Amino acid sequence: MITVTVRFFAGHRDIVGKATAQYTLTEGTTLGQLWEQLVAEYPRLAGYTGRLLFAVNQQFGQPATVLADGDEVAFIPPVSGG
Amino acid sequence: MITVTVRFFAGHRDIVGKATAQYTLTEGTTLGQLWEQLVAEYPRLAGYTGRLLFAVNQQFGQPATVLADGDEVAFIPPVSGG
Amino acid sequence: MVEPFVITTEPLDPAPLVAAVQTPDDGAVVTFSGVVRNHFGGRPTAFLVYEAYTEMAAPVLRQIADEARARWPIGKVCVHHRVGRLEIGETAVLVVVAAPHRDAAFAAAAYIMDRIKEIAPIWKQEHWADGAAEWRE
Amino acid sequence: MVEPFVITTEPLDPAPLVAAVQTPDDGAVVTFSGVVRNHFGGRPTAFLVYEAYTEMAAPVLRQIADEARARWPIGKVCVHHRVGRLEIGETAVLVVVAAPHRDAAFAAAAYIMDRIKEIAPIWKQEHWADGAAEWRE
Repeated sequence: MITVTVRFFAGHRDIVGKATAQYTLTEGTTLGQLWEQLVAEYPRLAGYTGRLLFAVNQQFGQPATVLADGDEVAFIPPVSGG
Repeated sequence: MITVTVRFFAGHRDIVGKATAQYTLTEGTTLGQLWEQLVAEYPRLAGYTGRLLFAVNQQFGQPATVLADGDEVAFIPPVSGG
Repeated sequence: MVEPFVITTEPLDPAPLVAAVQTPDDGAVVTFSGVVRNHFGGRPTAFLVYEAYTEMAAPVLRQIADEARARWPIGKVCVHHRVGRLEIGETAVLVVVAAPHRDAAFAAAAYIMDRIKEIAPIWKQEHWADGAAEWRE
Repeated sequence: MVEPFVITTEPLDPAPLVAAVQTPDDGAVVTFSGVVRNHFGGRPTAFLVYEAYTEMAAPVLRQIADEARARWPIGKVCVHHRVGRLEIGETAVLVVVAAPHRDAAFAAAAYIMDRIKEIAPIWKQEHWADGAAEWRE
């Protein structure tokens, strides 16, 4: 098993009600699979599916990116800086 | 007869050797005709023919613009501001 | 010494950034200031709150500048983005690009702003004059 | 009170111009600074001397800003051009454009610079490092 930290921002943090959470996952879990798990836990996140950027350890990732123990994960809702 | 003031800038002033000059002209003289007169007086101006902007009283004019008594004329060599 | 890529809660001032990007090779400096407007889509705004994934956003700003540098011959770049509560008229972002020639400086600055709005992990919460609030997407 | 269209022998500072163009409707301010480079076409420059037909140049700058306003939805514009002797690294021209949206501000600022170089009665005398001097055309 691996443990990752997920950070929540903006609208996601409002839905989840916290800024970070730790998840223990089976080895080989991908970013996309972790997102599906979060949507199951917080159905209001479902509207963000397909509109996300993915990050692992502050670098952009892909849904197929395989997670490793200790990773910091972020699912980035549509950005609106500038 | 009319009298106009011609102002010389940049390379023109270097050729003519002065910043302003007064010219007494027959009525109906155009900007283009005055320029030809200047080229006759200062042959080194000839290289600017076709590369000029024309101004009368600080407004852009055309070679066909007819001059009036008291006008301030400028033949504007290629600009290079900015 | 000005850090080139910064997320900060402090008010933004372009002067030190402009000074930081200039070199004797550069004839052009383009500065973009993104300023908080008093309305959006016709609805009056009271103020904005910006939030960033700071540890990631600053490196992403650097990545975006590198993308611009791969496309146009430009010199130094600074991008500073403010977070926290911003009032109408305050500056949310500064993009400063030096280049030998102005076309590259304009193009790069515009590109950097486009990319910030596409991928920089920064979010804006609109606080409407009627008291409602929402994250802009 | 900042005059919007100015020919001056004084050093240029963008800060008061940026402040002068901002209104609560404008989300974007683009500032272009034209800076004296240390070379032109590979030949080292010592300094530049700018000259203007001042009584005409300031109104032409206003005309150019009006042309830009007819093409893009922009707010206030300031254009200040310095004349006299300028050293390497000094600012020769400042174009500052406010607009509700950044695309118009970038396009208008670039257009204004293009037009200044086409029609504004301002001239630049290059003083080369080897002592020669010539008007740039």
